[in-house]
Amino acid sequence: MAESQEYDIVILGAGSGGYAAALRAAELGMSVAMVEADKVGGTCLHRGCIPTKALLHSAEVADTIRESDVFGIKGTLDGIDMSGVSSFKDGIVGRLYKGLQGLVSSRKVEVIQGWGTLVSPDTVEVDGKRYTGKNVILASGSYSKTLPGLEIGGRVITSEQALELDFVPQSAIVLGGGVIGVEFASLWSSFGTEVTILEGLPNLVPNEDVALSKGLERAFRKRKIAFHTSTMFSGVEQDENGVTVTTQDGKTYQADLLLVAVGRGPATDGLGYAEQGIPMERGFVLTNERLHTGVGNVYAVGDIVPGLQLAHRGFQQGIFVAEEIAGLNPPPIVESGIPRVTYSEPNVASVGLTEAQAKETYGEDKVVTLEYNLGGNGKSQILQTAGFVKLVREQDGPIVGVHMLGARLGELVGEGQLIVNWEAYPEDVAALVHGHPTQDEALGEAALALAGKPLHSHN
Amino acid sequence: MAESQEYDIVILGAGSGGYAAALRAAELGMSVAMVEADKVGGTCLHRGCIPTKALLHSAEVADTIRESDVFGIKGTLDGIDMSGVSSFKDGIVGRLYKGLQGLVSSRKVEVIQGWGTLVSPDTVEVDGKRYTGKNVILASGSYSKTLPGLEIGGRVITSEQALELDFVPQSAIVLGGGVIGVEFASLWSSFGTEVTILEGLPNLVPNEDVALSKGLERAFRKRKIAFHTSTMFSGVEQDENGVTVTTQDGKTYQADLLLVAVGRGPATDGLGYAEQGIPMERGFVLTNERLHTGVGNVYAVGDIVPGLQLAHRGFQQGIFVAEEIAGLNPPPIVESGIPRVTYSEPNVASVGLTEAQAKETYGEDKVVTLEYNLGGNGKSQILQTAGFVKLVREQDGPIVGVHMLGARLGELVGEGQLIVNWEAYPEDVAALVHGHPTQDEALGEAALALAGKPLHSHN
Amino acid sequence: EPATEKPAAPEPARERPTVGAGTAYVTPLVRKLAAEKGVDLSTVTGSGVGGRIRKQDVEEAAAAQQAAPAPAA
Ligand SMILES: Cc1cc2nc3c(=O)[nH]c(=O)nc-3n(C[C@H](O)[C@H](O)[C@H](O)COP(=O)(O)OP(=O)(O)OC[C@H]3O[C@@H](n4cnc5c(N)ncnc54)[C@H](O)[C@@H]3O)c2cc1C
Ligand SMILES: Cc1cc2nc3c(=O)[nH]c(=O)nc-3n(C[C@H](O)[C@H](O)[C@H](O)COP(=O)(O)OP(=O)(O)OC[C@H]3O[C@@H](n4cnc5c(N)ncnc54)[C@H](O)[C@@H]3O)c2cc1C
Repeated sequence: MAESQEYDIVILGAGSGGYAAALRAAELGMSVAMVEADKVGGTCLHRGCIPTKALLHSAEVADTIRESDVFGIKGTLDGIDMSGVSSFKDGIVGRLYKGLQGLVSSRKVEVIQGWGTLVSPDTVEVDGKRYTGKNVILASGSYSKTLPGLEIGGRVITSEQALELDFVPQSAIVLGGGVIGVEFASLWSSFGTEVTILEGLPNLVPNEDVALSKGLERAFRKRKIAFHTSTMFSGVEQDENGVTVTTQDGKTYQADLLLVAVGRGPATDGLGYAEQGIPMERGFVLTNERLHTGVGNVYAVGDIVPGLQLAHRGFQQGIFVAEEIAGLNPPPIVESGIPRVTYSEPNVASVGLTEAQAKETYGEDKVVTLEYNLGGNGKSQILQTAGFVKLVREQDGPIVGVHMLGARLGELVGEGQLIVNWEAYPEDVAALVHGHPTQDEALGEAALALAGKPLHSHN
Repeated sequence: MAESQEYDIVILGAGSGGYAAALRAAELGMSVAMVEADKVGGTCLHRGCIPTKALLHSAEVADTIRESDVFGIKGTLDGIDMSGVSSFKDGIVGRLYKGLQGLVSSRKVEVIQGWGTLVSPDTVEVDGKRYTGKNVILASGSYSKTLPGLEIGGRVITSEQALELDFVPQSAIVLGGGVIGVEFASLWSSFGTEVTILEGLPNLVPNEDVALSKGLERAFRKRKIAFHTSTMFSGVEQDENGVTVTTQDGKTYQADLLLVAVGRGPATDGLGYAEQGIPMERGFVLTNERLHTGVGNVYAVGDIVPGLQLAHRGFQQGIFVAEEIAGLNPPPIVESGIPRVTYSEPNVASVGLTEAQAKETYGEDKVVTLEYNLGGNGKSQILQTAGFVKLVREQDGPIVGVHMLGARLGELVGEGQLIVNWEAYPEDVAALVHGHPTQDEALGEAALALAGKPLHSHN
Repeated sequence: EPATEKPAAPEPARERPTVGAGTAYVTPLVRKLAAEKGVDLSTVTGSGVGGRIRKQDVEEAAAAQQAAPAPAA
């Protein structure tokens, strides 16, 4: 029998979900071992949130220079230096990685480097060594999916390879108009790539309120980012000159590259979960609302748990489970209250229910919505961004959804998060006239209008 | 006797305070006459908030180009085209002005063009014609002050002239390190001007929490914006080559221009207020907390009422008075709950009590503060901005102050406003893990840390 | 004194915001907390500025309700 060490908690995977649980548990005085095969920080830090947002900022800088004339600034865009862009991105990731490592070690979390498998409901084995926990948290995260018959390789890439490109493609096809596809489409377009998005569903960012989807589509059309919705992939060929993608409607598309961005699958294969009786569905780990798997003291957090695949959801779930184990009895997380941001140009940001979801919940005629156009918002005019803030309320009830489109509006989702999760009424927000001239004011103006006292708007 | 027309409300001045009152009163079904000598929109729209923020955005564009290398983007700043900058600014103002005029006329507010004076507690006279109101709202706003013996003219200018400059000064002295001075210092410096700020008090933005003042000073030092605090103006000479300013410590400073930004005085002289018995102090109109002057049915709003001189305070007060007159009995406005933003690079933003004010209110040892450094915030790292979020709470009580320094953080003040005005506890905010990676997350992280459960921070 | 002797009255389906009309303003957080703890805000005396009901007031009222003899099951 292998040698074994005991902890209050053993965590499998050191991504957003895993490390947040570890940090919180350590704060609460528990001994924690965290098993990681690659790097602490996981997908988000090393090949997800952070590097994409670094590229998107470089893209914003390029756009700003290209459009500088409008603002009276004479500037010339001499080119995109992809090695410079990459070293900027890598520098950001590196600095945050260093900070995170320091944090993890300062909290005395033991990081076990290596590939772990669940060998019993309370034990993870790594390189023949066993780590036993009074509690186990599964946090093995996700990987870039592909479609049946669509092989990744060469000019057919996923986000991992897209982040490491050392050149700007002249043209690219993006398969999938969800968050990741749209973010790459946006940044490549800013870098000068001719982009075409293929999306099977009827809209881009199809999980969002349809007003946001339509708004983003309008904005992308203006940006000359081509997209074809309700369009099903059928096959791809590649040679040294490029890729040719065919779709089920018989059309073909050619480009330098094909980015496959059709979603993320749970990284749970071959980890022993099923063998230990953990309830699973299509690879995901099923839990109750307290993130317990129903087996022993095994919990799961992050992208392996069905729902929003977002880093801060992982953080929140990780913190929740640590507090649950510590007996703090935290209130369950309301999934719809987690904010969602697509960091494209323009940003798409939302929290709470879409109009359609609200109608399902409260009844067709028990929902009131309001759209405030950024045309009336001074700061947005200054930034030359179009878009809107849409509020969804229960009739005579609180605001249950905040939906926003426009440059930089992702930053406002925190205010939306308070509004929705604290169940504020339009009147509560309207009473607090927002700072002038901010974009944030648009949220205030929307609330004023929804409360029946529009200030800078025509309703 | 002059001919006279009757209204529910007569408003003197169509700036932020006046027009907000007019719009809200009209919504509530009242007949409104609004007297304006110049343009509807007042200081804020035509020579305040909006044009300065347009210039500050042009300045941001210039900075972005100058620093584009850092992000891997090859760009050249070829110059500042001040006529282009001005037409951008004028275009923004023009569009918003048109929108506001449309709004005012669509709500059937009668705009009386001309110079008004209060000739009795219920009557304003304009060009010999009298407009009588069941209620009167004084909203005549403010003007750029100067110091005794400091004459405006030529190379000695105030913000009005600074906004209309058709060239970038090579060097400028800014007298006054408050909001307006700091904003011009920031934007001129971005345009390439060598700037020196002279401030009589010990700190820049002296009304802010001292941590913000110190932080801004650090940032300005890095930007090579010179400033001398605790430095009293004594005199200025000008000739065709420039200005020479002397200070009371015997030093002299030379530059192309002197911008006098020593505050704004109430525009109340010669308007008949004092004659009608309106209580006044140093030119300001005194009111109770319901903005009533104590005379007849005369109210006052905006910059003529002692307190924060901010456009959205004017909006909020205007709405308040309209609702008060309509008998809606609105809750009084809490002045400290009004957000404050200085739109310099970096932004300074705050709402609620400073640490010092909180200690005065709750006792030296009954206040807990927390500073979260933007060094731990991914998005701020990407933007390459330094700064912090400082929270002030009553011990075991709610968050009573939010103070922020950093690029773009002005946009977060709306969330701060909800937190402070809704008396949220750190735990209330901490429970809602913020969107990753946003700057807004820094506010969430600060709350997590203050609630005793730091995530990405070392306390 | 908090009205601890009051029998549990049927809760209103949802507290409505009480802006204006002379009633003390209740923040969303207080409203939500009161709903969670089953505290009837009309029975709570606010200790905040202008009689504003604070979180502590709701918590005290909830504690007092708990301490009160449980109604016959
Ligand atoms: C391109 C891209 C952009 C994104 N942008 C955003 C964004 O802007 N905002 C946002 O909120 N989310 C974003 N996401 C999603 C976000 O990255 C994920 O939601 C988040 O990383 C999930 O965290 P996790 O802890 O569940 O898993 P992961 O971060 O995937 O971490 C799992 C960790 O477990 C390790 N592991 C797995 N199996 C084993 C094993 N058997 N033994 C040892 N170690 C193992 C892995 O090496 C990995 O480090 C993005 C994702 C991608 C791909
Ligand atoms: C450079 C600068 C930048 C600023 N930036 C900001 C900012 O970013 N954010 C912010 O919140 N605030 C800002 N302010 C402050 C803001 O502009 C004022 O707080 C706001 O305009 C005050 O509104 P008001 O209605 O009281 O007065 P005003 O806007 O001054 O309006 C008063 C109006 O009354 C008219 N009037 C006066 N007397 C008479 C009379 N006798 N007859 C007829 N008409 C009359 C005037 O013509 C004027 O139109 C800035 C100010 C300046 C100068």
